[in-house]
Amino acid sequence: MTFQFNSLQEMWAMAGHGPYVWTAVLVSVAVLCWLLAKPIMQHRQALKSIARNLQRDGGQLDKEQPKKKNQSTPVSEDNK
Amino acid sequence: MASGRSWNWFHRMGSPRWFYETTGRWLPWLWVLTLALMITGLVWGLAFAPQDAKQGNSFRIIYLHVPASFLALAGYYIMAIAGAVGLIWKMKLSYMVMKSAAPIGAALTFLALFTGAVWGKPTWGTYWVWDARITSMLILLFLYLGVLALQYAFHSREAGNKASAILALVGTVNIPIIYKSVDWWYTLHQPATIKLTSAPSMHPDMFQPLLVMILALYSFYALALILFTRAEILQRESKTGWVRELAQQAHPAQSAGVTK
Amino acid sequence: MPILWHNVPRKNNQIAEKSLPTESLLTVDELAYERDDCNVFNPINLVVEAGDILQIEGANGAGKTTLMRLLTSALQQTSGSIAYQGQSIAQCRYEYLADILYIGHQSGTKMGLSPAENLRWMSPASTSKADITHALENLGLAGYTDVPCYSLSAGQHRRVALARLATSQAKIWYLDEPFTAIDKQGVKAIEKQLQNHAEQGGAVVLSTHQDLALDTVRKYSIEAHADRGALQ
Amino acid sequence: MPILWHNVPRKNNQIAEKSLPTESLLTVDELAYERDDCNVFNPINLVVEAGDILQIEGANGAGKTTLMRLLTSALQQTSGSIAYQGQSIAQCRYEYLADILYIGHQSGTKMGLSPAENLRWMSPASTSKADITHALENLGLAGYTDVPCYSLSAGQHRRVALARLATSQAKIWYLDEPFTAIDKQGVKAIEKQLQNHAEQGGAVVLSTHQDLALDTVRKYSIEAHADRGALQ
Amino acid sequence: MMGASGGFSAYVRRDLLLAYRRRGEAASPIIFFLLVSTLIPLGVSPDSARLAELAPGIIWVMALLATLLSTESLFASDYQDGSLEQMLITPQLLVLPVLGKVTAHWLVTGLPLTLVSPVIGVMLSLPTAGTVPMMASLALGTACLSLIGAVGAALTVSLRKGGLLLSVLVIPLYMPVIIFGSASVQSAIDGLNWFGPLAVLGAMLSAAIVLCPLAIAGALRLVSNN
Amino acid sequence: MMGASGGFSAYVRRDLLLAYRRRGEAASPIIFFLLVSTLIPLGVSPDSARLAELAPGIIWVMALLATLLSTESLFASDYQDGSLEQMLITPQLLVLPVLGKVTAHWLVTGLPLTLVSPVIGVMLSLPTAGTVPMMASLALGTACLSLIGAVGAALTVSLRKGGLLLSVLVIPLYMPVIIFGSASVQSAIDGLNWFGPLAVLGAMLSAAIVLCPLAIAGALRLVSNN
Ligand code: HEM
Ligand SMILES: Nc1ncnc2c1ncn2[C@@H]1O[C@H](COP(=O)(O)OP(=O)(O)OP(=O)(O)O)[C@@H](O)[C@H]1O
Ligand SMILES: Nc1ncnc2c1ncn2[C@@H]1O[C@H](COP(=O)(O)OP(=O)(O)OP(=O)(O)O)[C@@H](O)[C@H]1O
Ligand SMILES: [Mg+2]
Ligand SMILES: [Mg+2]
Repeated sequence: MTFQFNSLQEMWAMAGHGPYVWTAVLVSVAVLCWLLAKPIMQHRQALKSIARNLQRDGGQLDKEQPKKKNQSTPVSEDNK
Repeated sequence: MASGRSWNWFHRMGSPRWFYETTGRWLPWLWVLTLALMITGLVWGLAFAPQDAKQGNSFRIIYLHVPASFLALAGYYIMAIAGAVGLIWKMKLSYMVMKSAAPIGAALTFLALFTGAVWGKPTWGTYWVWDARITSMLILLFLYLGVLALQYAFHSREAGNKASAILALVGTVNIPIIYKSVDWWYTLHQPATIKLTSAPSMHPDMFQPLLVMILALYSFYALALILFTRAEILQRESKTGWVRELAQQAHPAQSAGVTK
Repeated sequence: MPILWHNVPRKNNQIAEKSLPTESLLTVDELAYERDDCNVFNPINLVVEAGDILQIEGANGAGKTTLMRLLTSALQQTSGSIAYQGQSIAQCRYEYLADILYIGHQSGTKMGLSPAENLRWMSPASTSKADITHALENLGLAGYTDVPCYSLSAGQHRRVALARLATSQAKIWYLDEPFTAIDKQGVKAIEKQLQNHAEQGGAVVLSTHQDLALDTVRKYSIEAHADRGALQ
Repeated sequence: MPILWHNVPRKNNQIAEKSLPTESLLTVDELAYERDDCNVFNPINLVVEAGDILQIEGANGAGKTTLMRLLTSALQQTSGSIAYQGQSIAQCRYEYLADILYIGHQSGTKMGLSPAENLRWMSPASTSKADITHALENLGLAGYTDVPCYSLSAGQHRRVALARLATSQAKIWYLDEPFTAIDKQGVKAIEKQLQNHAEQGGAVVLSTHQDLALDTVRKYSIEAHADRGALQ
Repeated sequence: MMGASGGFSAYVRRDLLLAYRRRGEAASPIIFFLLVSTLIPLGVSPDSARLAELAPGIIWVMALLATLLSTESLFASDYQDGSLEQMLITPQLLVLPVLGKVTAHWLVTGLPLTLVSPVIGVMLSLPTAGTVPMMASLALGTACLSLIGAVGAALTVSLRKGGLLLSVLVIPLYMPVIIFGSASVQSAIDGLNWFGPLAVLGAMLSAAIVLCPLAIAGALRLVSNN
Repeated sequence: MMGASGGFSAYVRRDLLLAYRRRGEAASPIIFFLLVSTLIPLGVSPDSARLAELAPGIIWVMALLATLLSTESLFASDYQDGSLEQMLITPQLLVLPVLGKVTAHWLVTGLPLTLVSPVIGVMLSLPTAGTVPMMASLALGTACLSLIGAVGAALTVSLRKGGLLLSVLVIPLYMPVIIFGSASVQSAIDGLNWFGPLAVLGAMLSAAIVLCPLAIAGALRLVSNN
């Protein structure tokens, strides 16, 4: 197994095919990264908004009654 | 009844919480595996694999193109099976998996098309030809987009799930038909001037990195699917105790702020 | 097919069978329905006997329409059971459906057809032409039997749907706000029809916010589930 | 433009001007409407003063909705005149339209938008966000302000349309069967709103088959034209 | 209740009556077919030799679009006026009324399209050898299209405004039909055996008759409820 | 009443909001455009030389159909839920809300179609010389199509179920647009002057902006008068 190019520049150029190969690589990497980043962001946001809702309900974590009734609290309070 | 116990595993697996906790344990390993395979495969393929006699360096796109194409196709079946399980056994988790599989599959199909098109320019001199396989890949993209569009068109989560599950199933019946008919159409209309399989047997030096990349994408697929599903679980189960507990652990400061 | 698309109720029907001796027309037991993981109303228990007129009461959004649609099997309950003459309606689905009549908020009349055509289409095959004309005329639609429904007023349109009551051979009538847009005389005429039906051994389940002028009406109050408050 | 699409009423408005001294809000004079060469109702004469609540009564198909649509200028009368503060509404069309509010059988709410968005859209530009929330909450829609309207029950949906009453700055309210699908408490709340509006110098013209619990209501009975009977 | 009206033939009859009441509209698929076919020469080329090459494909694409457009309203008005709800509670297997509605739909769109297609063939200079295969393939193919389209229509029925969404769901599923449909016409023009593709269309139709009503019934039950 | 909501921009904003709420659907014209464009090679021929000849015409026909399909719902849902009636009694000139609605329609259909057309150009092997003229002509032309289509939509609105009838009314009116639209692309490919046909399109658009709203407003008033 040998490095196929004499220099990094040469590898970037790929004997004229560089633009094609590297667009393919960059777009692929971008799409794959997006596919991982998106759920991670969603996960974080979900945790955050659940925590915020809990806080709005009075900060009590009630394991016994997960479906505790919540007297409708004004929505405007939660943007702290 | 005896069968009662043997179905236990099935029901346990259907529990979002079980899924969340189990996959939580797998995740670190999957991350390591995916990144290792991906980096190895890419560096090997882009820098160390010998260049193709006919196509030169442009052939290196194969290391992205072929794995993406494989997973795009396999992903559809995963999505459809998840949908079927959801419809038949009314399993919530299964719908969540289906919903997660749709964007991943669509993105990979897009990648297969994109890398193929970019590859086509240096090799065939054009970005696009109406080849049988390419056409059926395009149709696959449309099927994915249909499932996605349907999912988001409904306000009610349940209705969206059921509708897209039915569509995915109908699509599954159609994929082989589509593939066969497009294949037949192509041979009917025009002699095979361009063959995707340029070389029937690949040199092992070229093939080994390809194998690594295929494995890398499988592992990536599993990782992405699990991540998407976990995010979905959190959103849907936000009213259950265990998710609330998780949220509070993750953001203790916010929850504590109230008592002051 | 039906097995594929319908939950078989989770409770087995021993309970329903036990209740056979009482021979209730309809027995609803701990009926609950979830929409997006959220209960619509508190579990419902009720019994409808032949001869009953049952008025479902409840504030707007309490779940009256949802209940009606569950009872007619247009929706599938999340838990609980509905038994018809002691047998779960999932088991005797077609017998049950043949014995009920449902008129909802949307009445199912076709705008492009005339009242007579609509009624012909919605009535049992055995209904004669004279019966149909008669049913329409009784509801004040004489002279309107052959105009297209889209040139009717709101109340006339509703009357076309209600004319089904006269031609129907169903035992149980489910009527969701039947009096919408109907004038006072119309309301009286329909009330009388309900009473006749009950006296002949049928049963009526209806939801309306108006007070009925009938004295034999039983009432059932339905309440939104506490969950629903929490969601919003 | 408006001249192109509207019949200028055939009577000249001397009569309307003569009635100026009385300063009636709305004067309807020998109003008639023909559909396919056939009069819908007997010519209508009525006067609405500030502070009036006028209930249009009539059997189904008498022509209440038709009258409402004539009054709001959505339909063009065949003969007769409608004058707003002494001036024909064809002449002062935009002033008149700016001063009225119409809620018909179909309420004009968009199913895809939320109640808050619908109300925002249907209210004067000056309405604040708080006003909108307040109007919806007053009608029992707290907690439903941000769900799409198609997931509301029939009565909740109607309440969204009626919430416009609270944000409107119109002088005359035209309400065609406003109480459809509304529960008893809702009816009371709305009746109170009507009364307030009348007390503050506005006027309400409404059609409903239910009896109102207000004592200040004037009634106007509308009758189908004799022609119509002859036709059928 | 609903007596015979729940069955297959009752629904066929009712939908035919409704179509008859709106004759002007019922004729629209044909007129659409004719009109769009005249757009092609305007947009592309009036040269008859070139049109002849395109004709089989164009005719099939236009037939597909005409069917698609009319599929949209298959369940929509039933949903709005509440008769879909009544259909769901008929004391029969749901597939019967469903098949009835689809049959009526084919009778007022696919069948007239098939009958009028020779005219368009002439307008687009389709070689005469292609006429019979075209009619045969259109007859079978449009029935497939109606069935597949109905699945899409059932899935989007509660979305109120699903015209384009429906196309997106359904067109990918239409692809095999159009391939074999236009192939059979093309083969006949080229003097090849055109029964092969036609047989495939027939097989697809049989499969669709069995499977699509199930999918439609399932979609109506599960999705129209929310 | 109705305050600012009666005006032009309020209607633009509302309709954009509605489209945004149904994103899945709002993207549909584009996907439809892409999908139908793939039908052509399947039906006609995958040969790129032949496709290149057809490309300008096909792209224009498909853009026309995509606009047409989405035009249908322009006033239909407003009619059904009563907001059309409310629009008719806004204290403003009716042309303002009408123009607002048409503008919003173009923003969610014509504009995206124009932006996505180069992709379809590549798929149908459109020579690169045609790309810019195609986009320019589509931008102007789809605006014309939206305006003309709205006239048809207004006329058919009271018929409840006017999908195909609308096409029949409107397609003949679309013909000049498609002729000049595809002509400008074709001229550019052939190396001729393509500004001429484009200028004609521009002139048609100006005329349409002036006349169509009047016709639409008139149609809406007449239709509601029953
Ligand atoms: C947009 C264009 C393209 C699309 C959509 C496409 C699609 C596909 C698909 C779906 C596969 C996987 C098939 C399977 O799972 O067995 C594949 C494999 C492959 N493609 Fe492409 N392709 C495109 C362009 C190209 C080009 C331009 C080349 C090279 C000249 C190429 C070379 C290959 C090779 C070598 C394989 C793997 C060998 C095989 O499985 O037969 N593709 N392509
Ligand atoms: N679009 C129409 N075309 C033809 N005739 C119509 C149309 N709309 C209503 N009519 C007829 O005009 C008459 C009056 O109708 P209108 O809707 O005004 O009655 P209404 O008093 O509002 O009745 P309801 O109490 O039922 O609402 C009715 O006889 C009806 O049949
Ligand atoms: N399609 C739907 N999607 C989501 N939620 C819905 C849907 N239909 C109804 N709901 C909700 O379910 C609850 C019960 O609705 P339902 O229509 O059964 O009420 P109802 O008692 O019939 O009220 P009304 O007196 O107004 O007719 C309401 O809070 C409503 O918001
Ligand atoms: Mg209700
Ligand atoms: Mg009325």
